[in-house]
Amino acid sequence: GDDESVSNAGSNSRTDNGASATGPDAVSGNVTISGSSTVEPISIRVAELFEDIAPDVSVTVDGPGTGDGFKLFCNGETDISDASRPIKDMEKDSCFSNGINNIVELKVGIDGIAVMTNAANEAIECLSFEQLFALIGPSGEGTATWAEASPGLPDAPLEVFGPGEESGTFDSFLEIVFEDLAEEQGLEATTRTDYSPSGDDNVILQGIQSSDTSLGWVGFAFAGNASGVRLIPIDGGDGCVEPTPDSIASSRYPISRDLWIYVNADKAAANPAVSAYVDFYMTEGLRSAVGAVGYVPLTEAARSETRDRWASRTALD
Amino acid sequence: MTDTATDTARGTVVETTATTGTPHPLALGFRATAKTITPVEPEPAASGHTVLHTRNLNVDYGQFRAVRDVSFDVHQHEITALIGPSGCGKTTVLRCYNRMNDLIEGARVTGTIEYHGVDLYGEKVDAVEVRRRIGMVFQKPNPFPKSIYDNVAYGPRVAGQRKGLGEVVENSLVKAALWDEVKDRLSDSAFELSGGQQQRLCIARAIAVDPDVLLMDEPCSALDPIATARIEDLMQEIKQEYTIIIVTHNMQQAARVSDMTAFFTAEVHSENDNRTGILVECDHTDVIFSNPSDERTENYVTGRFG
Amino acid sequence: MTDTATDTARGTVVETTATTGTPHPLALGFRATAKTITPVEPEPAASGHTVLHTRNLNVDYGQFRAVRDVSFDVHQHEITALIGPSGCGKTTVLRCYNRMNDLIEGARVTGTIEYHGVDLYGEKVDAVEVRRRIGMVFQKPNPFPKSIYDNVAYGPRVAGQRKGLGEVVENSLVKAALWDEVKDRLSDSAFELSGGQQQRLCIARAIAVDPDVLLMDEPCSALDPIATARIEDLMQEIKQEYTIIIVTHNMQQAARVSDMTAFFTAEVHSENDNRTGILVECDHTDVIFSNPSDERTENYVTGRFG
Amino acid sequence: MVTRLIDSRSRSAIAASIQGRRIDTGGLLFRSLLQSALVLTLVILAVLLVSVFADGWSQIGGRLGEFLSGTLRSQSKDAELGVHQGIYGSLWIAVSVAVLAFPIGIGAAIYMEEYAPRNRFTSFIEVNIRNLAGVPSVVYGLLGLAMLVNGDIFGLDRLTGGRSTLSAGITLAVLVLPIVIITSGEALRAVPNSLREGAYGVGATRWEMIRTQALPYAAPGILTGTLLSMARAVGEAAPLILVGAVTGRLGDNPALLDLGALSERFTALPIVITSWTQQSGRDTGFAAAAAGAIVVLLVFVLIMNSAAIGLRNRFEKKRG
Amino acid sequence: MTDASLIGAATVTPDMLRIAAGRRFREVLVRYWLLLAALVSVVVSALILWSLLREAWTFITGVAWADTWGQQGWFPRRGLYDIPTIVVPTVIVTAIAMVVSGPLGLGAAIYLSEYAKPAVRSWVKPVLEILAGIPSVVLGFFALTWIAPNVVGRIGKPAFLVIGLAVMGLYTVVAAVMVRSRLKRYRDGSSDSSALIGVVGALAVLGAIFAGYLFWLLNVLGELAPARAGSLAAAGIGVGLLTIPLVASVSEDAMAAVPEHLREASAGLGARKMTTATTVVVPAAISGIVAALIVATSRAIGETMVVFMAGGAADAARFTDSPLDGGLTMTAAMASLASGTDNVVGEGLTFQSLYFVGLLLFVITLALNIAATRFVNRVREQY
Ligand SMILES: Nc1ncnc2c1ncn2[C@@H]1O[C@H](COP(=O)(O)OP(=O)(O)OP(=O)(O)O)[C@@H](O)[C@H]1O
Ligand SMILES: Nc1ncnc2c1ncn2[C@@H]1O[C@H](COP(=O)(O)OP(=O)(O)OP(=O)(O)O)[C@@H](O)[C@H]1O
Ligand SMILES: [Mg+2]
Ligand SMILES: [Mg+2]
Repeated sequence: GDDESVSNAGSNSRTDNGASATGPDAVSGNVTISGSSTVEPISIRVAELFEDIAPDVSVTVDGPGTGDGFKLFCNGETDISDASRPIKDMEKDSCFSNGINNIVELKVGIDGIAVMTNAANEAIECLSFEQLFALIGPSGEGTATWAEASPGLPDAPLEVFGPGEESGTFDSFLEIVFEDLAEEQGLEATTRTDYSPSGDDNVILQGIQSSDTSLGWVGFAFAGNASGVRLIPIDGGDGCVEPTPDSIASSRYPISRDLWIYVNADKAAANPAVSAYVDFYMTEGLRSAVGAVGYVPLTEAARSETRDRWASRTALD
Repeated sequence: MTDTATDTARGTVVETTATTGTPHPLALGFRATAKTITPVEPEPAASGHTVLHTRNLNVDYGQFRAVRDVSFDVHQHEITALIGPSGCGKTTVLRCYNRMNDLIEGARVTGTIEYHGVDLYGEKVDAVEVRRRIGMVFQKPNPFPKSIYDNVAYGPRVAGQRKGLGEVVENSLVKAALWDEVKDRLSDSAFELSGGQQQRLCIARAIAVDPDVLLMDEPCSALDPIATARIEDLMQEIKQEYTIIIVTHNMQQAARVSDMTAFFTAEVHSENDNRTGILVECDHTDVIFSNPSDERTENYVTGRFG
Repeated sequence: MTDTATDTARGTVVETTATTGTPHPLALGFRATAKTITPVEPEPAASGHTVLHTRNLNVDYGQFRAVRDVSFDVHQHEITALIGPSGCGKTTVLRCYNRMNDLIEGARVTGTIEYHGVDLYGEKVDAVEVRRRIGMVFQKPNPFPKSIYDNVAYGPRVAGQRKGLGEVVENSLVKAALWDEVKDRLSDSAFELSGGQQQRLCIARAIAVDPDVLLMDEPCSALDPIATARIEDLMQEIKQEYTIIIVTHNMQQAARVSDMTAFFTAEVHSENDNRTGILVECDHTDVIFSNPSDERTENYVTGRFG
Repeated sequence: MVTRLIDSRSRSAIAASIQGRRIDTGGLLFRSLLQSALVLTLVILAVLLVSVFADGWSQIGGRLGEFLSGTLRSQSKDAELGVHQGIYGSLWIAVSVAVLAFPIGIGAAIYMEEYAPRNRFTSFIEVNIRNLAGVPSVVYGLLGLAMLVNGDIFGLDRLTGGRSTLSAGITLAVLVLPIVIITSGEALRAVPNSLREGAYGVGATRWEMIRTQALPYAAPGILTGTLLSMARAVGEAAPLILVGAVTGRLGDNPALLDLGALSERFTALPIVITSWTQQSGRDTGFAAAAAGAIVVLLVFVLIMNSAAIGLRNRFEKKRG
Repeated sequence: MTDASLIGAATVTPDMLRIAAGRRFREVLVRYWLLLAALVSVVVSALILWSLLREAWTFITGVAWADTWGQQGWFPRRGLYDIPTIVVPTVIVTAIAMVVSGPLGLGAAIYLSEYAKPAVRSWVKPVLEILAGIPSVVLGFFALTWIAPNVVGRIGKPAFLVIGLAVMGLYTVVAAVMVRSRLKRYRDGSSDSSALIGVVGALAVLGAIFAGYLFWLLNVLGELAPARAGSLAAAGIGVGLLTIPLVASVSEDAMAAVPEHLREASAGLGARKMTTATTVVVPAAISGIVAALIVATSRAIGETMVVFMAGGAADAARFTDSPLDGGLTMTAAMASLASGTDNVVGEGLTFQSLYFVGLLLFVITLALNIAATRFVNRVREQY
């Protein structure tokens, strides 16, 4: 259904952007985007669709990571910064101190975080936050079996795979699942060190596939159609929920994070190419691009909210 | 004596000059030597037991025939010299006697070489064994990059000998008249020896495997007169035990050391100017140098060659 | 003639054998030639204008002193031969005259060499220009990998000459007695020439820059007798125009071609057995070969050396 | 001793001794071991080439034209997926190597072989060059990052445009510089001294000798070395990662000869291959794309190498 | 002209022995230009050192050294810079690479220089040299997509066991030979009791290494996990393939450079080809051969893309000493550090650690290259 969405993109966008003074096809210029490698595919996809209606606009997208993205963004080197987490205060401050004051924060999609085990591992029906913290958190340090880590779970060897600290998926997982529990238990909100971290999601999958009773987590977009692994329903307090696009979009599934882009409004004002690109992002992007690259699109309500933020150029303060 | 010498000399020179335009005192040199040896050495027993019996020997390198139809005999305990202009196939012939040519890609040897009556290229003959019996000394001294001791001991070791090496080494070095000069530094690298010493080391190395025949390819061409004299003396001594074939460019040397001399030359094929080596004649050394039966020999040894 | 030759020869040999154990027919060879030349050539005018005036020349290679205290004169239009055992410093001395040693790392030349009264190693003198006026012919023929024409034209070209090259090339080749053999193939590669022709080409190349002196380091040692004879004749001819210094191992050659002969030898230092070259004597060639004043010379030229 | 000699030399003994050849099993075993080592090596490398080619066929076989002119895309089935941007980067990396590394490298080699006096300083430079040749390529990447991208010294980033084709080119030029010096030096060392003396002997100055004799004679060797080093540079990826090659999307797709893009963000064939290989987990189609890119790179590199080796062998034959 | 030249020659003044000023000036000019070019290489190394040290120093002074040893692993984000975690995999990959490229490369080289017919040699050698140019990304891809599943995946564990033992056997042989040669020298009386000390010393050292290796082997075999898609073994084999042509062609050059007359001399003494090859050619070429091996080793240590793509770890890793695990080599760690983060940049010493590892790598390879040069020179002197 992707090719259709491209063609729609063409037609729709024309109507949508009819309002703006000049049609995108007349616009020309450069747009520089950097930041999260998770959001990167969305921005790229948007750029690819946009290119069809604005052939003279050249959009460069790079994905060193959210942090690196903000560094460049706050140096004024990029127009837009992709982020798999909200901007941190110290990052915001460094932006302001560099005279980049009008930053528009736009939520563009949702990425569930899927907790998985080997497809062969039927024993686990559902895991609660407590169990996850026990298995993966610092208290799990050195435990060799599920039971050892969290009584009640099967007495099977436990091998844990997950993203490295470089990745936003890692941070979000800690934030959502561990933070509160860690506080209660007076522990640090971090993972055990004796797990196999990897920046390459493939390696994580391969790890889980290679060991029968393994445990791990990656972005839903990546795990969604992976073979040889089983996505485990999660109990975030109100019952076990399977990760599906719906459950994630409706945020019934407890572990998910929002994906953002941060736009330098001043640059957008000065550079029609940027504003045209973001305009397009707000329409076709949110509608088809996000889904096309495997992420969960925003609900209609959330989309219009984002559009309004952009329309009004609501800046961070 | 200088006077007489001079007279005859001038005589010759004038004569030769007449023929070629440049004086060729060399000529004189030879004649003189050739004869002078006769009284010193006893005429060799030409009937001496034949060690290497060569008939209709041809050698081809791929398409190119290097040597054609060579036939002559080598007798025990004699020194046979192979002389001739460069490229006439001396080395090639020499290398046939220890099957060295087997190692050269595309070299083909035809005809018969009998070694003590055994066909050297026969079915059941093992080239490696042949090389042990028929040792070789090369034009350039080529010691191994090893100690003096290991150089001499190499052959016996290869042959599987393990005990009594020290003795073998000593005997060989003594025979090669090198022992006194190196006995205190056997473990030094052979490269620390002078050229002449290195060549004698190579002779010692060849002797160490107790061969029957020694093939020497211009063994002195890289040495100075003194070292050369040493080696020549050495050859005179060891010929009591070995049969020696020597290739040399230096006709005086041939005259000085050899009992028999074989003169090779190259016949040029007009169409492609390939040069094929042929044996002109093989005879007692003094005959070859004083009154050879073939004119080409005459021209060569008198330097009137070409 | 052979008979007389033989008698004397045998005489000599017996005598020499007494002293060294090996016959040295060479001895005879020299004497003969040396004398035979005398009638052919006129006594050179020893008073001829001095071209190269050498006094107390020392050459050191780093720590090692190769040549010590050499003094002799070279006169215009004469051929001066440098002879001596290998390693006695002939080449080293020769290379001082066109400052070739400047190119050798750590070579140091002390003493005086005056060229037509000008200090060759003086402040304002350019080695490059010296080498143009004092040409050199090397032991091994070393033509450039270029056409025959370009080989000869090379020197004039680097000297900046652009016009009239063809003429220069022809003259030089004619003088080098090579013109007739190559005039139809000037654009062929020099490597297609025979060794002897290559060496004459090198002489032509040296002549082409119109030098005043020619230095020749064993120019024939790599050549066969015929080629050698050619070069020797050539030297006789061109000495009318050039002053020539030749290094040779071949004493007969020295005897044949040179007017003056300088005999070098090496004195061995007992402590470290370094060998330093020294000039024993320099005199008219026939004197050196017939009755030299120094006994070492006598021993060397009679081959009774060492 | 002599007695032994006699009997050992009796006809029959001799005959016996050289006959009865035994087959030398040890030798044969040894030989076949060595042979299999060689064969195995060649087979593995053959498998490599074949498997890569097979993997990449769907791209280079099916849609070569589009593949060569296409760009980085987010999805492997995208009709405009291709390596043109990679080719642009690699091409200009090769060019900058030719422009920077060759003249400096050959010049340095000439100095070291023909001029440098034999002293402490010279041998220091020599050792230094040899060691530079052994420095891992990532380290050169760090150099490029500090110098050309972050402009930690001389503020060079203003000149190169930071993470740009130019920075990549310069970094790799520096990377191969020692190789160029060493290979050219070897070529010059092979020039027979008799040539030099011949030239000096007729009054050539040093530079005249070098220009007219040494360099022409060494030319093939030098050319070989330079071609090899250029191929090496084109194949390097690690330094480019540090210099900040783009793996996501490059806005424009410059024409091969578009100099303007030199100071823009860049990518190169090896980077494209790496990035696509990593994305092949998210989107398996990228494996084929990566293989296709590899084939393109190999054609690039192997042609250069073959030219170099062929050239050298031809001249080696000519000179015996 | 003759006469003219003669007259001229007869009266020579110093000025006549000078060349044109322009020509002399050009000489000087060229000389200094070339000197400048030669100095570039010095500048480059200076800059490398400078840029490495500048950041690395911040790390060295800033880091808590307790976190660089005996930690769980290499977690730069968490301030855990366990150096063994990145050094041990580097050693493993290099070792595997040399186990692959050493025997294959040398075997091929000896075959080519001693046995192969000229016809064969004349095409195989160039092919090898051309293949030496295969970029490392290619081998990275091959290691991940072919070697990992088809070699390591299938026969990983048994093969590792066999090779492990084979290496041990080979090592034993080599050690034995070394000791025997020392003993021989002692018995030859060619040297005094110091030789005996040499023997004992050699025995001690070799024994120690042997024991260490044995311990590691058994230990690893115990905890060997099933092979992953990416693993140190796969990367090691990839790097090995990368270095085979290097080893082969360099050491073949060395053996081809052994003068033919040495082979003839050996054959002339009744030696068979194998004997000649092993007792004359290889010893004579040993300096070149060792150089080839050391160069290959340092190339393997510095190789980045193969381990980055096929090593089975990125960003951070737990300590492992099992070839069948994924692991992070020094170079892979650098590549990961360079490819960015989602975290706030500028926190901690992460960026500096990149340069620290670079410095470490630089020092190691430098040491190796110097060792190589030293060794080669020493052997050269001997022969
Ligand atoms: N390995 C070889 N392959 C091809 N041709 C060869 C080979 N060895 C020698 N020849 C040719 O065979 C001919 C005879 O060579 P050989 O070396 O036997 O002559 P020679 O008499 O020993 O010369 P010299 O006196 O210079 O040693 C020469 O034309 C030479 O070119
Ligand atoms: N470039 C050099 N460096 C060091 N020593 C040298 C050099 N050239 C020659 N020698 C030494 O200087 C001494 C004289 O050498 P030279 O070549 O002048 O002797 P020669 O008389 O020419 O010998 P030959 O007759 O063999 O040519 C020898 O001991 C030689 O080892
Ligand atoms: Mg020969
Ligand atoms: Mg000399």
